[in-house]
Amino acid sequence: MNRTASRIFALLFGVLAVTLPFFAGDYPLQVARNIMMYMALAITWDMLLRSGQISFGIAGLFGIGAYAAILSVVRAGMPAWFSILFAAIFAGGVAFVIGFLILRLRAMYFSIVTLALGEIFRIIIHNLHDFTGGPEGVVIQKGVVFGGKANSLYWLVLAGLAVAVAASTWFEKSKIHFALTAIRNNEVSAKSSGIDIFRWLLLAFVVTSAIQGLLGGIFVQSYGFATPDAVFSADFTLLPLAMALLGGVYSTTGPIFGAVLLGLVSEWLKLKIPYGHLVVYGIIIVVVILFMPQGLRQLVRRTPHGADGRSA
Amino acid sequence: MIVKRRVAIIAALSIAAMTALIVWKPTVLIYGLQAAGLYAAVAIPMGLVLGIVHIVNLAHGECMMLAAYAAYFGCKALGMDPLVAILPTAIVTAIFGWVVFQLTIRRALKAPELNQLILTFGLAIAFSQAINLIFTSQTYKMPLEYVSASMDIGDISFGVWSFVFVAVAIIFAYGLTFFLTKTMTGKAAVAVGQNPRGAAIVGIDVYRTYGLVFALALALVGAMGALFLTKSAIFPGVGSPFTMKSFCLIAMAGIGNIPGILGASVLLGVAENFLRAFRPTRDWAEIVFFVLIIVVILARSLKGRKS
Amino acid sequence: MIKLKTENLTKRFLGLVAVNKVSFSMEEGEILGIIGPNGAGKTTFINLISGIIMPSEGLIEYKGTDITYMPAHERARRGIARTYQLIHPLENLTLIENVMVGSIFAKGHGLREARTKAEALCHELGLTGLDRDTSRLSIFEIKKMEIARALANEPEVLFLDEVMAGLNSDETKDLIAMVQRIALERHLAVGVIEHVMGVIRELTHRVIVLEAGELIAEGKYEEVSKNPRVVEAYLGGGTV
Amino acid sequence: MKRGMFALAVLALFVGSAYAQGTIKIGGIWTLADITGKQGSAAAQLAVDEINAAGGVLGKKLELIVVDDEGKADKAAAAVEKLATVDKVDVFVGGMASGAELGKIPAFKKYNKVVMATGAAGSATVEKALGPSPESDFYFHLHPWDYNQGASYAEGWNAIQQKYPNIQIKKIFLAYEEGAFGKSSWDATKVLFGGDKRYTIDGASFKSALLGGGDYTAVLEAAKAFKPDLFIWAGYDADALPLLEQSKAMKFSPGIYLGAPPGWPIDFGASKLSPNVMLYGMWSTAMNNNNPSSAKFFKNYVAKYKEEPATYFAPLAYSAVYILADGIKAAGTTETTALVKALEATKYASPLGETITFKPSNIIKHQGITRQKILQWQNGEQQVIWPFEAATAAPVYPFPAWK
Repeated sequence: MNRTASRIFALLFGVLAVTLPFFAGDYPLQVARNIMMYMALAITWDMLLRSGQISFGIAGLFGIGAYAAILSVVRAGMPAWFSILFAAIFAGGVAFVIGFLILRLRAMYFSIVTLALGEIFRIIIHNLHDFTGGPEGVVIQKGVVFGGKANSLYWLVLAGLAVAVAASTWFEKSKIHFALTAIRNNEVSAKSSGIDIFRWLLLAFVVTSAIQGLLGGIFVQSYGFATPDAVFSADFTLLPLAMALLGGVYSTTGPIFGAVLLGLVSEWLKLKIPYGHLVVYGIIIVVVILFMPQGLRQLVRRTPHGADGRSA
Repeated sequence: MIVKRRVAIIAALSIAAMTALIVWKPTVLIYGLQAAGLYAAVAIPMGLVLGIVHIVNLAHGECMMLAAYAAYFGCKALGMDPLVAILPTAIVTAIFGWVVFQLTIRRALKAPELNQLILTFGLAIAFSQAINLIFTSQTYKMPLEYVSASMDIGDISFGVWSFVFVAVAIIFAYGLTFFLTKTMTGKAAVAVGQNPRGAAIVGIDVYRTYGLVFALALALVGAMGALFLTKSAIFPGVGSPFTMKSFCLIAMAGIGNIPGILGASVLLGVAENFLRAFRPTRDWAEIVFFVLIIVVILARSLKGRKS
Repeated sequence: MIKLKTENLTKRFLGLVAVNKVSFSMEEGEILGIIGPNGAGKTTFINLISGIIMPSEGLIEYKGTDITYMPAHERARRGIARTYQLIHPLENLTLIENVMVGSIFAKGHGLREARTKAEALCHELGLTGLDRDTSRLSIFEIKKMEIARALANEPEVLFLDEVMAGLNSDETKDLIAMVQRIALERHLAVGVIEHVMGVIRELTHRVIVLEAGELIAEGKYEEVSKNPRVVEAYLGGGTV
Repeated sequence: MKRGMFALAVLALFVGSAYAQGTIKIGGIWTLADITGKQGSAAAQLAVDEINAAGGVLGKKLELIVVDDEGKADKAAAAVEKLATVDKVDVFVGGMASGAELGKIPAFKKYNKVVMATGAAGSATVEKALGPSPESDFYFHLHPWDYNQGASYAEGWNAIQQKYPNIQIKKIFLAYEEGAFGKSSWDATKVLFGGDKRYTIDGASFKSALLGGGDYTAVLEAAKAFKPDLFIWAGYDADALPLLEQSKAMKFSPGIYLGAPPGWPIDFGASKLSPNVMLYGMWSTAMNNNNPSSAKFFKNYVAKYKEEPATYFAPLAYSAVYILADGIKAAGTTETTALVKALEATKYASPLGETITFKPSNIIKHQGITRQKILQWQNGEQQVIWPFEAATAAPVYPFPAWK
């Protein structure tokens, strides 16, 4: 019953996402783009969380992807389309290398180190003025994909989201689900079941990082610029985290719920309360987390605490 | 034995390095220690909460910001010096901490750990934006004469006021250590932190202990807020960078190791100021903070695996 | 045929010797009891063999191959399986999914095949209600599930760390029969840590006795239990 | 003041549909949590009210609809889309941080409506992203670019040294905050003063207290070692007093001590350290004495909001609305081509003390203000020193050594 609810929801969501440009104006499309961007990040954060690893490094990898994309266009003349792919490959590659260093760490220490690495990336970009444009950033004068057309940019971000959802579903439906859940529950017994913990963590870390980088590439190609403050913004770490937690973790639908909630609430409040909407936004986060500790997904499913209600 | 010898070697090396610095670039050491004092004094209360209540308080810096605003307007209204406001601010923030704990954090303690993180993130937004709404983003600063107190050694002149943070950090660290190891309440708090279930079985009120620890931490934060006001301008976002820095310092020292925060702060403060003292490395001073944190955490994890 | 043997296996923690120069071997089809007072190093010994921790010195040989420093997951794939003293059900996975894990990763089966195999295993161990969450299982069911999960590795050597703890006498009897049948049918070498001597007497063919990390006696339970050193160790340790 | 804000909020909410037919709609985008955006939007609303009270434009009322950009590119883009498609505004006004402005530019280009920009000084990004004429002709950049600011300071210091021979500047040190604002100041300073043989320049960055820094010891050590005649710091209001206090503690007292933040902390003038500190800016309350436009703006702003405008973004946004209104009157329409043509003929005597016209800058065709002012804190108030035609006081020199 749970599965059917979830499927119906996924179907409705998919239909809505695909048909939106046919009936919605440019403003809802822009808002949807913003929400989908964070939604995709929230899903990737959740994917790694399924192994028990809490990353605070989303902004770092997003930023790396953004700069990889924009610098490959500006400095190397790469075509815009390819630069988005390059962003994914680059961020994935960086994650692969640092994964060897940091995936032995656990709990808070892993979180702190991902946070610190994100800051290190930002400072490096910030300080290499001649190559990266320094704190002022870089702009692409010509060659933004689609020349800023709302519909096309919407499709682009939707494609990024689709990659995240597809990867997340793959993680849920394949043996990766078993590996990550086992690692999260108990690493020692996971090992005894033949799970090579490091390998699966590295896979999850590289895949999620690559998608985060891809989204960074999509960001720069839709706005045509990158500055360290904009693309390494702590928002890219904290908001996806809040969305996933408010929606309900360890699933694809949870982060989607959470992103829709927070995204719409923040845009709506902004218009209703021009001065002071962020106060209400903060209070909403507090209230939701206090009264729905399992996230919004709690509303849709009946199974009590601790249960995941999924069967392969 | 081996461990002791290593400690001795490290101590000797650091003393040698410090001496060399005093002779070569005395200002690096002076400003490094001053910076370290501020880092540590802000981080220690967060370390206390993390060590015993086991929550990462993302609103830590915002709490200090609130305290600083309270102190500022208290001082303005009553014509007080911020130094006089330290104690009253501490009391007010302790009460505030108790209330916040009972109203919000307490309810989230049974939920998955990450909920507490996001709860305090929401609190941080609400706190800083509420202040922004009321007092705008404009900055306030107490004009105080004594913060420019100066000292000359040879041909260098430097400010001495910031050493007050060093003193406060030391008082916080050793005061807390004393409290946690020598007093009944403190020992009970440590016991609760180590084993909440066990503590509940022997009849300790776990939530009450958590609430008290949280209030105590906020009292220290409040005292720091008033003191911070002497040195810095205040604005709604003034606290938030301290949250991350404090979190990093605590991780570097190791959770539960409060005096270790002092050491971590000195290492970072001096290293940062060392890089700042030279033209080619000036702009890279900030990176050293994060690099050192990663190096220390990785080194400790490697060592942990070996033994 | 010898499946597993150790030579002078030693583990030191910060100067403390937890396992001291233990040499032993296990044969196909044999059920071996590992006994000793609390803190004697029994679990550490199994941890060393299954690769959860690495030894300080010595040698572990499995089917003629040196596996002393092989990673745990690799040993699991080659056929060394175990259960844990503290039960570790994988929450968020159902009963059947818990059992599938071993099959998927140790044997590399696909999800469908793993499920078929896991169903057969559960059936064999008398587990029903396979889509239940682990939070809804009884202790007995969890214990059986843990054994099933270990068996899903299709092991040749199996260690059971206090699987009988917390069970009532009927359940214990059931489980003893089950372990004996499994060992016989699959030609397993089984190592059993138990505190209840009745279980050891009934279940095992042979026992080794550890005390303070050292192997102090070896042989049939009836012989070993009369060994003066063993008696002294247990009296000193307080539990028999 | 609270009430004023509330009224503005309510206005922004409800007025929309009521007047839909007979109004000319102006879409305002600022970062409302920031004092610059808060007061900028308030000042723009003041201008709208004044114009409506005087009969409106082309027989229609003006209506200002404000949307927050939260200082973020994606929110800023959504703000443009909302104003353009939902509210169907005729023209845009606003802007402060370059980062948010960059998010708006693709959408601005899409709608090609006239934009009167009150902020965004970063030429390396914003001006580049706008691109050359004609694609950026809709964009009227009121605020000076970073290089305009630099050039006007170079001009100002030359003029001051000629007029006051006792002021001699050979060595200039710039302490710049490490973000985009400080870095672009440093770049402009290097180009403009560095090219001039009379000056030796040096600089070092620091992390502004606004962004989590606030330790000025290293940058002041570097400055002190350089022994500058002119010491400039480019940071934010949060840095103003702590930097001075630290300078005093370190006994660093250059001949001219100058700050270039976008705004100053509340009660800075009351500090004992503030006398004779110089500053770069655009507007000060002292200008009310010799500029009627400024006096009028100030009086009406205080009357409406019960607070003083604290940043020059308030008079700037106020001017932006007047310029737009005048342009629409002259063009007789809000249609872009005609309005652009009309705005090109703008001659507006602004409260900022200069008559605003639009001329080409390095890349775009419509640059408004190019000159900043050099001011000095005297007796708790900012006095204009240069340009001399707007001056309200003579400079006090040198900066007193710490006693």
